[in-house]
Amino acid sequence: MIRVQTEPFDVGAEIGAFCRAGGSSGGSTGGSVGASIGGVATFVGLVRDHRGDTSEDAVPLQALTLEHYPGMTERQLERIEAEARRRWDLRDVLVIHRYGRMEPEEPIVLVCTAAAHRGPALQSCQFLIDWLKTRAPFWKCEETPDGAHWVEARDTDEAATARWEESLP
Amino acid sequence: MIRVQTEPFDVGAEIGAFCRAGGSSGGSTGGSVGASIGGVATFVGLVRDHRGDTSEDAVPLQALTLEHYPGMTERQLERIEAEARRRWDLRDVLVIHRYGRMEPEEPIVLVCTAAAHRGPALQSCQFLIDWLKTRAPFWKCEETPDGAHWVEARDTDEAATARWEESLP
Amino acid sequence: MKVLYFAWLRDRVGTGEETIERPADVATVGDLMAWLAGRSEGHARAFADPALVRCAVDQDFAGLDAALDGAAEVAFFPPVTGG
Amino acid sequence: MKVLYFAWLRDRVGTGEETIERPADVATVGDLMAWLAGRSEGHARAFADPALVRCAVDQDFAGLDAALDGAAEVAFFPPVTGG
Repeated sequence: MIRVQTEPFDVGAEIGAFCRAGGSSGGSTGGSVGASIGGVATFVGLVRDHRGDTSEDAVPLQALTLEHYPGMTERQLERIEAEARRRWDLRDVLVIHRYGRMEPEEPIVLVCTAAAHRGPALQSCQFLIDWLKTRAPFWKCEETPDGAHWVEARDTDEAATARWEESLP
Repeated sequence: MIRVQTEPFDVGAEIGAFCRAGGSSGGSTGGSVGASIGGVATFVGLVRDHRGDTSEDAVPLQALTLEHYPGMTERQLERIEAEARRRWDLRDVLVIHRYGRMEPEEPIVLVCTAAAHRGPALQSCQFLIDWLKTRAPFWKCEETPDGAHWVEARDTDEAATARWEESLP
Repeated sequence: MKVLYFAWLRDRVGTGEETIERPADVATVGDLMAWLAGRSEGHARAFADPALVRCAVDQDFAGLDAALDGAAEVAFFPPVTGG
Repeated sequence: MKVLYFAWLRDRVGTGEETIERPADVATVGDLMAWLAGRSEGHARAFADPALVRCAVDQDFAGLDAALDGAAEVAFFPPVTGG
């Protein structure tokens, strides 16, 4: 499932519900083989309190605003989910991505994947976050004491996605 | 942090607290660079409701009992955590591993890692679960309608750990 | 045809959306970028370095050579930075 | 010296813990396995296939060649299956 929203979300409550829903939906298929979940992998992206990674270039971050392309965002995220389900045998997928203004420590994105074993759960979680970093139409604007700055795309993100194009699951 | 316990734990509450603690501990270091968390990766291992992966060999699972080696378990898990922190720049690590009897859908193990960026968080989470599968002294015994069966170690788990020995972070 | 701008392209153009009449000789995304760049100083600055600009035609990523026949909505934006 | 057994080794031996007086010529983990196998039918079944048995000396994994000098606690168990 894909959710694109401005509202903050409760990371613990979402993951807890995801684990329970997976379990019960597994049960509701009447004990069919493989309905049950052995592993859930999740990734949470949070707003950091600074930009830059070293003491020299660090600047405090007051807030982050995410702009997105309504319509295309949902479409791309649904495709990314479908691609993950095509590559791995997944019991359930949840992606929540926020847009709008958010402050340090607030969650930006949540990816959850459930599978019979840990391999598919962990790999598909990494795949989903790598892909949405380069395929979902969001743009980050950082508020710092110097003013607002659009974040530049990182080559390493593009490389992380490219990796998945070479190697099928 | 390492916790070895028989009591069930609330996956959502643990992960929610982990995300919040990471954030606030980041803040409490007085704004030092890199104190803040950009990514949290987690893995939850759950008791499945059957053993076997295909219709042919599937047997319903009534319960799972984990035996462990008290003392050595904590020691090994602490080493595994230290090794992860040596390989990656992690802000926080939590591993909870249960022992004793548990029923389908109950959580067995939780691994959480927090880092400035998604790469170290996701990689170290995978590393921790791979390593504890082959280095932490736990043994699973499955209760099925046929009786109790000790689970055999999987070659794929050994291979997953060996992978980390070849490639430094 | 509707043209959308996001992030710093929107800032430079000065609007997030405009409706244009596409001239017959503007056949591809690349043609459209060149044509739009001539509409105002802001447009010119937005498209000053085409290598920094990405495009979607009817909400699918599209390259410079993509044809605009039948397109209802074209969007220009920098490389995405979500997640 | 304390000897511990876990999982199906415990089931076969019939106890999870025993205290032994190690003979002088039992110098390594491998020696100890061979010597323990002679203690009872259950012990013999536990150590019937040494390739299936793993060992820890004073709570650290140890191979067949590991020396037992100074060891206070030796544990035998199948390959681990946690996580």
